[in-house]
Amino acid sequence: MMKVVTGVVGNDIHVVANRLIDISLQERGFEVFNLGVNTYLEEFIDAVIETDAKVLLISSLNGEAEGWCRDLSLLKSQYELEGVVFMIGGNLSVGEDNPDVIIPKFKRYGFDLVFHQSDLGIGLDTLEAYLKEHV
Amino acid sequence: MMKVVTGVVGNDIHVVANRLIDISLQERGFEVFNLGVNTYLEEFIDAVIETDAKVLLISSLNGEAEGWCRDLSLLKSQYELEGVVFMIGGNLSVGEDNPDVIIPKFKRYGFDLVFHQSDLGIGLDTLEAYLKEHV
Amino acid sequence: MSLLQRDRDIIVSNEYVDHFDFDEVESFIRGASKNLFISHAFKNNKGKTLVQPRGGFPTYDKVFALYKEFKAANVDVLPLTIDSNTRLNDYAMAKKMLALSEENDVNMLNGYPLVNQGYRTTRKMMVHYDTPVSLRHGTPDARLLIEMALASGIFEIEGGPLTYLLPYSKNFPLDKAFLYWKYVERVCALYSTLNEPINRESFGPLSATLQPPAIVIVIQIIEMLLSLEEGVKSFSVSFSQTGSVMQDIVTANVLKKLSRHYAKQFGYGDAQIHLVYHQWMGAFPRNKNRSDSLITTATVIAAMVEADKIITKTRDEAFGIPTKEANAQAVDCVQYTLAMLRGVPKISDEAEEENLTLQVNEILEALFNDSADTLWRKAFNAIKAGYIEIPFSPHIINANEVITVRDDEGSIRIYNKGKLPLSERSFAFDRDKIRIPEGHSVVDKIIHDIGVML
Amino acid sequence: MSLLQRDRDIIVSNEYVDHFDFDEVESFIRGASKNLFISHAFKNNKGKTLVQPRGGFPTYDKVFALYKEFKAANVDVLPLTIDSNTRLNDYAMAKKMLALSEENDVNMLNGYPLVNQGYRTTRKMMVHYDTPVSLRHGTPDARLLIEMALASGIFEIEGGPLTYLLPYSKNFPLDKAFLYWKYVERVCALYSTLNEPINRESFGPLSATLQPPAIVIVIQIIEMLLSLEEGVKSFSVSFSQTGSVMQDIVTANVLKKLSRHYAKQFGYGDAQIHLVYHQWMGAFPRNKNRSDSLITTATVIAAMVEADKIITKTRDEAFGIPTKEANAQAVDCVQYTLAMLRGVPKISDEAEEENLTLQVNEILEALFNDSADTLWRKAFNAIKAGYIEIPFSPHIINANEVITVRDDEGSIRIYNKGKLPLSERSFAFDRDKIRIPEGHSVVDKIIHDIGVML
Ligand code: B12
Ligand code: B12
Repeated sequence: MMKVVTGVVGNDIHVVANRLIDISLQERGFEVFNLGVNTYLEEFIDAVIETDAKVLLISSLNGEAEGWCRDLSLLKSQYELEGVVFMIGGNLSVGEDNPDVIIPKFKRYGFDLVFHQSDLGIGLDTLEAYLKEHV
Repeated sequence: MMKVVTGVVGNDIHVVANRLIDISLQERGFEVFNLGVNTYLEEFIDAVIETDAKVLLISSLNGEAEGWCRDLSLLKSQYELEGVVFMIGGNLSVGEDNPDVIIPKFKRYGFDLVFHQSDLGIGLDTLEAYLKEHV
Repeated sequence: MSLLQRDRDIIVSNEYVDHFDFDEVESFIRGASKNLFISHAFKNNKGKTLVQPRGGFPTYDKVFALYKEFKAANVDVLPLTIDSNTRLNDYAMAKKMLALSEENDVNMLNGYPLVNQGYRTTRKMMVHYDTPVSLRHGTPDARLLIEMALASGIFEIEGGPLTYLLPYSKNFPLDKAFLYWKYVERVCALYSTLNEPINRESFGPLSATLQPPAIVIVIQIIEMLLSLEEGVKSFSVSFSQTGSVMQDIVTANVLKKLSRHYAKQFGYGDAQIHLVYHQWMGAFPRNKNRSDSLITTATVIAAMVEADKIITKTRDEAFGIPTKEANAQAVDCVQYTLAMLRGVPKISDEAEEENLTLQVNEILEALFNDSADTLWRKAFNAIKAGYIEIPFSPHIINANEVITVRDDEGSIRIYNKGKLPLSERSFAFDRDKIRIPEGHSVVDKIIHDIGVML
Repeated sequence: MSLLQRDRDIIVSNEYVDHFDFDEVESFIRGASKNLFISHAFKNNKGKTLVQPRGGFPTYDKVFALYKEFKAANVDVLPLTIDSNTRLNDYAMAKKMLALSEENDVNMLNGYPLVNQGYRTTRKMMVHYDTPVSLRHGTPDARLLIEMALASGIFEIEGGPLTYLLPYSKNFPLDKAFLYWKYVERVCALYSTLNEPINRESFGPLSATLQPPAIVIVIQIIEMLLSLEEGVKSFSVSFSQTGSVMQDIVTANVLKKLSRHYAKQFGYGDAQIHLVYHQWMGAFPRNKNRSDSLITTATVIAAMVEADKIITKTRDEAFGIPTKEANAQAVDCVQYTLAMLRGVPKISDEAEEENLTLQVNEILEALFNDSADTLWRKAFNAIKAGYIEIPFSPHIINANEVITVRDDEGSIRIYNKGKLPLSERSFAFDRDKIRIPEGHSVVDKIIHDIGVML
């Protein structure tokens, strides 16, 4: 079973999507390590290393993703994280914002898959397709 | 007492404003000849001549004013109507339209005072000011 | 050839009408898709309030585009609103304005000139959309218009001799209106035997201005009975948002109860009677977001009164004929609101309902007691005598004595009963609730009460 | 110096706080304009539902501009929403993000970092607008924050040890939250003696996701009692739109009745208790016109439940922090709707209200029977034991056994009661109304029921 670490990043306590993501990932056959809400980037990285997960799926709903994720490349360079798929989704900016601006921005921060205000099902379909191709 | 002929032009049966206009004109000291709704331009002109009114105040609400009023200049040229103030107001076009287009248009048709979707009180204040100046 | 058919031949022989082929029309209706019949939708939509906007443009293409927009917004019933020249049978003017509209791509008419457009053309659109269409006109003499409508595949006809005359005409003779509508009812009844029934709908909003529920209900019941008398089997009574939630609920409850009661009493217990709720029909605010709020509020009330159909307004109402986008947006939001509303309570107010029932029965009793031989003549006499009249009618026959204002709860109350045959008791119930603020005249109060949604 | 004052001195001695001058603050509050006190507005607005939006931006100027927009829309109560770093007492991060926001004119915080901004600055704005302001935060340890708020002229403080912890925190210790909130209550009580009372408000929406009314009411009553115990004299209980009109009405009726009942029973009959209604707090549709419909529908319900205050959402809800224009538009439309609504019926449902009263009393009885010596310890034990828990809490102390779903009328019902001390009878009343559609799992049903407004 492929291992996924998931959770909600930063000082964000929106838990509803997190519960649904947990269920959906399990239904799709992943082994899920759900760190829940209010999880910092370092904690995510630690968990990925500890569990040897192949996917890190981060949610952010309260608009503060950018502040908490801009250091991802830095962390990636400090740890052995080859082959891990970095994915983020939810509501990635404060206020209404254009996906055409947001998605490239988060890709630059080091995410492979970025979903701003998009459907969970489509996001997970894309993840599975991506995994088939790249892993 | 200054005489005013009023009514609603064409195949228009919106009577509520007409009743209020009647009352308001009387309150302002005019002698009112109210032809009511569904009155044709010729009927208005006849009434002005018959009563020797100084003001013709036409309402139109259902958007069809233009079709019924475009011949005003023609009628004005056929009858002795010097010194009569021609006024129109209400909702002068079908659909939403720009007053900056509508007002000049109706002035071209021969109206001295044109009010599109404007307040009755302001319209009648303007009429009184106009009368003071011109009559 | 029946008498009716002779009349029909004359009616359709009009310089503005191409050859009218009755046989072809009959076979079209006989074979028409069930989806064109609102009577069919009422049967199969138990519980769901059908949503119908208003709308009509002069040209075929614009109506076609409008319907497309409505369908995308999940409309249940399409409207075909007729322009006001056609309403007054002024087909010459309608023709001229239609030509201007087509040439200059500008709307010189406030609706669709169905007679000038003809049924062959119009039917194409109806068959294409395969959705019930409701004819909205306001025509006292609608004989030719409804022949055109039915031949086009429009199987709901709104109006009636009183509701399309008192608010919509200045001096069209009332007795003629009764006879012309008898013709309409008969044609509708005739066609009702071919396929699903044609639905007739009365226009309860009337002049949409401070209409007392008792008069609205009386007029609804009269038009319903006149229609059922001629063999119509599917009928909708209607009223519009009064401005008081409680008065809407009371009106709906009494209207439902009494329309069914009188239909049965007169021997038409087999007819289907539906309730239609019109969103606020009076003056709209000149702020489009507030208009949206008014539209949603009306939708919540429609759900509370369990209307079978709701007729929508738009955020453009105060400005002019709405754009198709604004119109469709309203349909979408009304559908959303109806679908999202859950656990809507069933409400009633016994004292109010009892008094309203009393008022309606009192007026109807006076009418039924008239010595004339037919119902329409009794109704005609009642109106002439001022036993029935509506506030703010432009029509010369209307007595114009009744005065209504709102009480502190917003309910429309009878201040001056004119010649309405109301008992002291039922009148006092209304009158005692009125409070004219100190220093205000009744006229001030009326003006204030007209503008209650501004 | 009192014990409390010693604590206060420590609290405000913080590297992120300029010198805090208690004497100056006291004299400010003593002389503050009555218009800053919502408790004053409640007294003088008998009958009118006060309208309060949500909103906050990182910078002073943006909040100032937001308030200006709100005032133009005729707002009754201004909000000050705090960013989520400040909520978690992470003033360092808030400071960093505030600096970034100011430099780049971009909002790097989802609210106003009041502690970093300081009371001297913030008060200028409050005095300028001279309108009641409500502090919206979600902070378990709000001691410093509320010192700042009160010193700024913000005289309504939302929250409580349970309502700002269970939905808002993952592992902040509950016992500490109780103690920190005790501090808040005491400071509020202290300042309440100087001028008009400071109003405290509980946060009834909780996690805004399938919250059963019994739990909401229990938590409202506990927080109210904890507050009144410390001397607070003006308190608002609240709840959010459930998704069923009837359930909203029942919840409001029982919440009003029982909060007053328990306040009296505990000897605080002199306190003013108000009812606050939150417009739909769950997931909003991603269609702004539909969001407007949802907002208006909620407003109609607020009028039906006779809320003393309504807290509004915006058409931008599904997308992100609203623009000030969208936010003010909602205020304007809500004010319009409240003013235009007339004749709103007073409704109740005896059987529902009886059972809800029973459920609340059962849970509270179990809590009161706990052997601990203080109310907060009893409450603490009740939560630890799972006698009280909320669905969809991120907090580790929450039992997470209770499962709720909607019945066919949209009412939220308890499907699995976990350790809630409900009698068989009161639980069966709920449980028996649930129908899981064939072929669906409970999880399917929950997901469906979360998205009921989409
Ligand atoms: C009530 C109403 C009706 C009632 C009328 C009952 C009656 N006999 O009076 C009923 C339901 C019967 C009706 C019918 C129709 N109506 Co109508 N109706 C309205 C409505 C909702 C309110 C009108 C009203 O009474 N307002 C209250 C009075 C006091 O205000 P007012 O009329 O606006 O007048 C004020 C000002 O305009 C001004 N004013 C008026 N005249 C003048 C003159 C001067 C000189 C000045 C200075 C000011 C002034 O002062 C008045 C007082 O403040 C309006 C929309 C709206 N405004 O919200 C549509 C509206 C006027 N109707 C409209 C239409 C099209 C019709 C119909 C053709 C049906 C249709 N296609 O939908 C038929 C008319 C048939 C016909 N032959 O004309 C359109 C007109 C479209 C346009 N201009 O683009 C409107 C704007 C609705 C819409 N948006 O589509 N209607
Ligand atoms: C319920 C709710 C709350 C509850 C949360 C309870 C809880 N503990 O979970 C409460 C009331 C407590 C709350 C608090 C706050 N909230 Co809130 N909340 C909401 C609300 C209304 C619904 C969220 C929800 O549960 N949706 C249902 C779930 C199932 O949907 P979802 O979360 O959108 O997730 C879906 C998708 O995003 C996607 N998805 C999520 N993650 C991922 C990941 C991947 C990889 C993919 C592919 C997809 C995906 O799949 C999910 C299922 O469809 C939203 C607005 C909305 N959406 O309508 C605001 C919202 C998320 N909240 C917001 C804010 C700002 C806050 C607060 C800071 C308070 C404030 N300032 O108003 C605090 C948060 C404090 C903190 N420390 O974070 C903002 C975020 C602003 C922004 N992004 O610009 C929103 C958008 C509201 C708004 N417009 O202002 N909130």
